[in-house]
Amino acid sequence: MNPVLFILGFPGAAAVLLALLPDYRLAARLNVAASLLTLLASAVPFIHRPETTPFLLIDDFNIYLVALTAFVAFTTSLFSARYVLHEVEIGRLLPRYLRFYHAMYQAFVLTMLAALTANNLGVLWVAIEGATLTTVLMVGLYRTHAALEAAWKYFILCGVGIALALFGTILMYLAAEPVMGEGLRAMTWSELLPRVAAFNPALLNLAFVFLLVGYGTKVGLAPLHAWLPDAHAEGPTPISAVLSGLLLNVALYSVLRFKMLLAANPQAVAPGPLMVTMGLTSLLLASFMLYRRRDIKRLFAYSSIEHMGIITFAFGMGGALANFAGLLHMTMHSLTKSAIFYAVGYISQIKGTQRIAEISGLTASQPVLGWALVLGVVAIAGLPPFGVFMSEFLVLTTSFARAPVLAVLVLAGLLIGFGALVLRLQGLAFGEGTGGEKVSNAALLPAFVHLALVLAAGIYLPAPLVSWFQTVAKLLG
Amino acid sequence: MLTALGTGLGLYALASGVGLSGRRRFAAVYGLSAFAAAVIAIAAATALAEAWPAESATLPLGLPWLGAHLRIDTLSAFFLLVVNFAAALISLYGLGYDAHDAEPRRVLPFYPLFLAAMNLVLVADDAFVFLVSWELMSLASWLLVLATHRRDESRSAAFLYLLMASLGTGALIFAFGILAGDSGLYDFAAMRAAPLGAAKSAAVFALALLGAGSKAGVVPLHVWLPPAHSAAPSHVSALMSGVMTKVALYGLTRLLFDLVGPPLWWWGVAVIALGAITALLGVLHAVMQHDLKRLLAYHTVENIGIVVIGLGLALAFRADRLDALAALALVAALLHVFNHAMFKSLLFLGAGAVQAATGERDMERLGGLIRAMPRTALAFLIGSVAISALPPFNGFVSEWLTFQAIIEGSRLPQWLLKFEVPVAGAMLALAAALAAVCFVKVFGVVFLGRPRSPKAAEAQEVGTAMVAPMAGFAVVCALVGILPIAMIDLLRPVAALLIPGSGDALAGSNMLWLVPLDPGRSSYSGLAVVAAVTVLALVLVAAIHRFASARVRRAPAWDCGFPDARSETQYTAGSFAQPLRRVFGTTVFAAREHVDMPAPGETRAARFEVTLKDPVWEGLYRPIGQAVSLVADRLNVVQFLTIRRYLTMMFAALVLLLLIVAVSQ
Amino acid sequence: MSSVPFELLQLILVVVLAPLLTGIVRKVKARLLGRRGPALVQPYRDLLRLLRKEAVLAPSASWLFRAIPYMMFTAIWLAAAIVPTYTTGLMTSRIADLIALVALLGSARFALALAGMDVGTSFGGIGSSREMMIASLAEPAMLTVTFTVALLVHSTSLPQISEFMLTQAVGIRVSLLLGLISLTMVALAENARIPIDNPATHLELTMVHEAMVLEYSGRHLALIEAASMVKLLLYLSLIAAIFLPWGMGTEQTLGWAALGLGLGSYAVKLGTGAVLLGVFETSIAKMRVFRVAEFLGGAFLLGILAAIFLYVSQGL
Amino acid sequence: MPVFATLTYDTAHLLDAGMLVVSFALLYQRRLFGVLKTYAVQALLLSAAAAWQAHAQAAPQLYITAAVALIFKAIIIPLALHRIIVQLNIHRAIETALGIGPTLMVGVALVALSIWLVLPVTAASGALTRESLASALSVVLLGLLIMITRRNAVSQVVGFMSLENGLILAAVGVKGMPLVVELSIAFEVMIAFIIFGIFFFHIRERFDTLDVHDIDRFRGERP
Repeated sequence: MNPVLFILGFPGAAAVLLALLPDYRLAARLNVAASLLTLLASAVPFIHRPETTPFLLIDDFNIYLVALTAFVAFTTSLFSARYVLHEVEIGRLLPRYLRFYHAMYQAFVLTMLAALTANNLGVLWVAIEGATLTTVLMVGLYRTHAALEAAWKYFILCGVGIALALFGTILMYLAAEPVMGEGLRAMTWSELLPRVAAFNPALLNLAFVFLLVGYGTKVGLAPLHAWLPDAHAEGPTPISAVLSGLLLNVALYSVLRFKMLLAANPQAVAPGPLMVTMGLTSLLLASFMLYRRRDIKRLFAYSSIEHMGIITFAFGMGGALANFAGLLHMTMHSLTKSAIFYAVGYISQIKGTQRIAEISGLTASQPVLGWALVLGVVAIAGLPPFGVFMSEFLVLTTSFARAPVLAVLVLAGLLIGFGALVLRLQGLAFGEGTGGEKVSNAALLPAFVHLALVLAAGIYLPAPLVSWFQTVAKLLG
Repeated sequence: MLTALGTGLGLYALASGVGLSGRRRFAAVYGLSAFAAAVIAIAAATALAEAWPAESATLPLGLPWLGAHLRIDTLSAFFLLVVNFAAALISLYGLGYDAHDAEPRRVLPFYPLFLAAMNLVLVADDAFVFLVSWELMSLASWLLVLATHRRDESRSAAFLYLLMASLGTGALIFAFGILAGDSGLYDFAAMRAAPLGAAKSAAVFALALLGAGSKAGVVPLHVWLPPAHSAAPSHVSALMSGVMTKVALYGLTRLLFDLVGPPLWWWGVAVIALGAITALLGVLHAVMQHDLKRLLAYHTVENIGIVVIGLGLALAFRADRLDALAALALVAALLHVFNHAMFKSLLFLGAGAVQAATGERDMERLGGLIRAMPRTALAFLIGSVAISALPPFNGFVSEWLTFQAIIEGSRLPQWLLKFEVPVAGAMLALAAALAAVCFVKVFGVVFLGRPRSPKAAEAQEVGTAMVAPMAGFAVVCALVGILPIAMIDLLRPVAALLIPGSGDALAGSNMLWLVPLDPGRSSYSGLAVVAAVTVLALVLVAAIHRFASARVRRAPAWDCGFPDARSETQYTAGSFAQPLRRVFGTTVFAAREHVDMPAPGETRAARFEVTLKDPVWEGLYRPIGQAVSLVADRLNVVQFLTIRRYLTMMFAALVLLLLIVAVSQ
Repeated sequence: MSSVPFELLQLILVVVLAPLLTGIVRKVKARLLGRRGPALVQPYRDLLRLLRKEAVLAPSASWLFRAIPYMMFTAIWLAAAIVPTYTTGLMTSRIADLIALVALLGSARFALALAGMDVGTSFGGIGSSREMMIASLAEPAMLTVTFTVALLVHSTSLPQISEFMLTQAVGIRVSLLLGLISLTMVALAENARIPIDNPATHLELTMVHEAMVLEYSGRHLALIEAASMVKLLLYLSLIAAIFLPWGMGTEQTLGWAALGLGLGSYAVKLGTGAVLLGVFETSIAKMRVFRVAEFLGGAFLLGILAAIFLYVSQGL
Repeated sequence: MPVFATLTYDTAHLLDAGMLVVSFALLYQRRLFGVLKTYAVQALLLSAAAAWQAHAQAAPQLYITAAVALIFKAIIIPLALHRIIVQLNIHRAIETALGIGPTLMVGVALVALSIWLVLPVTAASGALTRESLASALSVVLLGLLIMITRRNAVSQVVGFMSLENGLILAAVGVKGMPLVVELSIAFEVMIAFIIFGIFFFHIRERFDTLDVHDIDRFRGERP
């Protein structure tokens, strides 16, 4: 049997099961168990790469993304178990909401994995749309005024984005149909790629614009980013972690799939400049926005926009090294940002606030938590020896050799954002502590595991990962 | 050599692990660090003395298709010697200083890491390893500065530091980007092999200056240095000021003399000018400063300027194929690198001892420590004389060599250089003279006179663990001042590496004589000076005590008939600096003195206040900060729009992209 | 022929002649002011008297306070011996070149300024502060003169400079004149002469050098006074060695015959210098302390101008 | 059968053009109920277009799409919205962010842009010709335009649904596009969510009724 079916089956079955299960403590454990099973299943393709079917595909591009997604989903479920129980204890969440929450969590994971493994452009779209629906509900979980507003904003903006993406998908089929003939084949990614050179380039261009704007909204590229900060800030923190750690990646993955198609058609307009522009805009906007943030989760949400901007810029620049850097950065950002959100989740629970001004001296009052935050921010800010540094190094060196002006702008954006992050980090983690209970080391294990991986990647990258990255980088043009 | 390096790095890693282990095993951390540093330093000195060939290794780490390239040539070996020799003594000092540290557990894990990162920078042989270590060095030292995180000014210093360090790293990334080209040839061997056009090499030059300069503290990139160096615990300050700035200079040397290829003559113009301005502005700042550690940090800026002048001269000479002179200037610069590492570490350790004994850094609250802390005072005095470039100590030797190179500047064919070099020489002379003023102030106010605060009056000498390293540095300062040939011998292979065809630098020198070019022209003998002065002074003392008078009577100070027992009547650091503040401060720093005199009959105290403005800060950094703030405010509106407006933004983006596609078709 | 006796002669000469030189200056000044003035040997008597007295130390004086007079005297003594007086052929002169000479004097001044700070009085501080301020401007000015000379001679070694000036047809040059003026200004400042400072005054608020050594007495004071005298001699010798080296012997002519000529011409030069100094000091008023910066700044600029003029006259 | 082929083409083209005209009518409407009725007309046209394509392409699954459009879009949604308007007592006049005149002019410009974009697409693209693609694209863009120029939540939702009509029109027009039914149903789920959301959140007048300024102050983000 195709192992992908297990990868999709575990979260699917778990979602149904959890929707029926009233005991929230058991549900939290089941959630962890299901995530673990998914993670184990996601390891199978490494051993035995499954056949490509019209609907399911595992290739060099998504094999590690599937594993990464399952991994982050698993660690987040660990974090989530502790986090939501605390929320119930302090009465912020009702147990009956948790039933819904856990079911939606698994449903969300299902949509993410489905989007990654989809070989069919239509299925991809449906999965992304499903991801929107599931997360909207979770963003609004607290039922506060602000949470509902954030959920609504998220829903409307992403709804429009999804609609535009569908139009792009239709246009893509339209472009494919004369060459591929009618039927499923013309929507099957693995069939399209070898023959895309013969497609009508004008249609491809048009399709790509809609897909870029559509899925780009989910990626959080400026000026389509408006939903992202509030959705991260107002929902439960595990959701912020998976939004940043998974959803943004998957949305970007979708854009990249289409970029590969364009890259393989010599007559199509190079998608590079469009992506470079949007990436740069996101980076610069987000880096300035970081300075005026007063909410700790919104701060890191803007940092996600910034990093999505960098990644998009890297892919926009293209070339083997920049694409490699983009892929690496996707992975690193996913791990690091979710780790940061784990820490931030505990911080806001302990301090009872998300306001930056009311938190200080964490390394003094909660050393382990404080240092976890320091490490996370140091990693995300692009300081070595963490992996983000490697990707930023590659992006900057290669782009400076080709387009110095753009590279200088990127560096300016990076430095401005860096300044804001360090400034806030110093306020949060250093200075006089303000008390509060301590967090056990075990609770922070997921964060430290993520950071250890990011650290390891900055020093040594395993050969298979590198060769996958290089294959994909070549395809991305 | 590589074995020694590996051992050293391993020990550093071990020490860092011990520091991380939570419990306070400071003896292990500093002991291991000192041992590791000693191992590497001895190996490096041997490698230089016996002219070992360059060694290299490639590890399967870092960029996967490249690996981590390491290489030790004579330049690396020399800097390894500087870094690790100083680090070994400073680590020993750490054994004693740990007890005086406010939060030692914030120092212990990062201290060995910092040392290891500096070592790695020096042996890196590809751009990635170089930059990782470079930035790791910033990261570790940032965390070390934050060891005093409870003080607001430490945090702001740390912030500015890390930001400037990252700016520098960014510039270096670009520099390597040009050197490596589009294809990603990041190893140094490939960079050396690939010739660059004039425009590209000029860009690398500018970026290298920006990148390494910001780390070294070259004006106008120096603003972070004094606050950051002074905020850290004192032994870390010594490392940052005495050692880390040298690593930055290594970066500059490696890029400009090795990787980028033959220099153009105008590089020399730029570098010499920057060096001269840095030296002068640094020392002027220092004169106005009354915080002991900050003052020392400003002197670091000055000394970096002196080294940079030397490097600039070497570049100019090399561009004009005056290789022997280039070697002289380079040796002068590198010797000053070593010397500054010695005396600046010594001075910071002394400042640390003072701080440990009195809890004070403000000079206006110190005084008379020579009686309570005689050993520290003697060591600090030697450091002060050395940094003031006065014979017979080491600082003088390297500045003297720099002057010799400056005098030969008339051989340069370009008009601009002909005029610039003497002017730079004059500025260097002014800087050296002002440094002497400054250190009369420092030593006179801190160690001489009478205590200005109860804490200063109750001070006690620090322990041997802290005094011994200071004594070690002091001995080196004296030895190199008296027998500079010992260091010159080690520097010759470096000059031969970087300036091929220069022959044997300072060939005429020997144990007695230091001869820059040929024996007839100029010479200096530290040994003769010391011997003559010592013999004459001893003869004099003996003669006077024997034949004239040896009697001594203690009596109250005369003070022109107005003796006042209160220590407040002494001259303070502020009053000492007043003449120079009048002369230079009003124009350079817009210094203003405000006297707030109470009206007759009022009982409140009069107040005297001096305000200074850093022209670089006011003219460059403040506007940038304001601009960022303004843009952030303007853009922040985007966070508070309605959904309809966000949709409009989306719509606009879509239409814009469609238009782009339409136009491009 | 061994040079050792000549080296020793040089060493003793500078110490022995120095008080006499001061005596001459004082005599000339007194005569010009219409007084008879002290005898020419009065400085010797003063020094001997001081040497025999006990030294009075303030309670707060440290060991440095007692050590410094010896150290600075010997440093200045050595420096004076380095400057060629009657011959250029001495090994002593090679110990330090012009730059090192300036630095050696700098060390001596550094020590003395520390001594001024040691007791912890307000006057000591004033003296040290002002002395160092003046020095910080005078030293660079002197080094710019050095550059000018070095650009011409391609050496900073004093014997070589003197020989160059003796043997080459240097001619009268604008830059050398500017250098001479600059060096003279520096010499006035460094020796605490009018118009910078008045060595004879004890008017508290205007004194510089005297304020610094206010706490010294007995043998220590004697050494400091003697050092000042040697320093005056040093500067006159220096001006003579650089700009008026006529009559000096060289290494080849080292012997008794050349000694006579060398010593004779040296004595004439010193005497003339002393008389000129006396005349100059009586004809000018002391300036305010903060005018000193402008005065020495002028010297500094003259030094730079001299260097630049040299390029102009050499046609680059 | 060239005549029949022309008929197929002409009918499809007519329906496409009709939808575009209705989009303009939506832009022009000032009354909320009028908007609903106009939307229902557009949905009817869509249903007819889908049915015609099902017939022409001999693709029976498109009949499902047509039926969904007919039942859900043309009947249920307008009725539901009508009910919401009455129940929540929503203001019936439409507030525009941009005058009707300028809006129409922008609409024309968008249609021009669509045509300009589609020009390079050759006629060889099978069933959907240049003109049809241009009209679908125009309908999509006009739908977006409605969303951003209307302040009323209901009319914005209608704009969104009109946008979706454009999508479905494009989808059914493409020869042999698989999954059309699934996709359109997935989309309907989203539409249903939105309408449910309006009801649930009691959004009376605008999306912005959840007063953004208040919320930002509450969040502590306002400076």
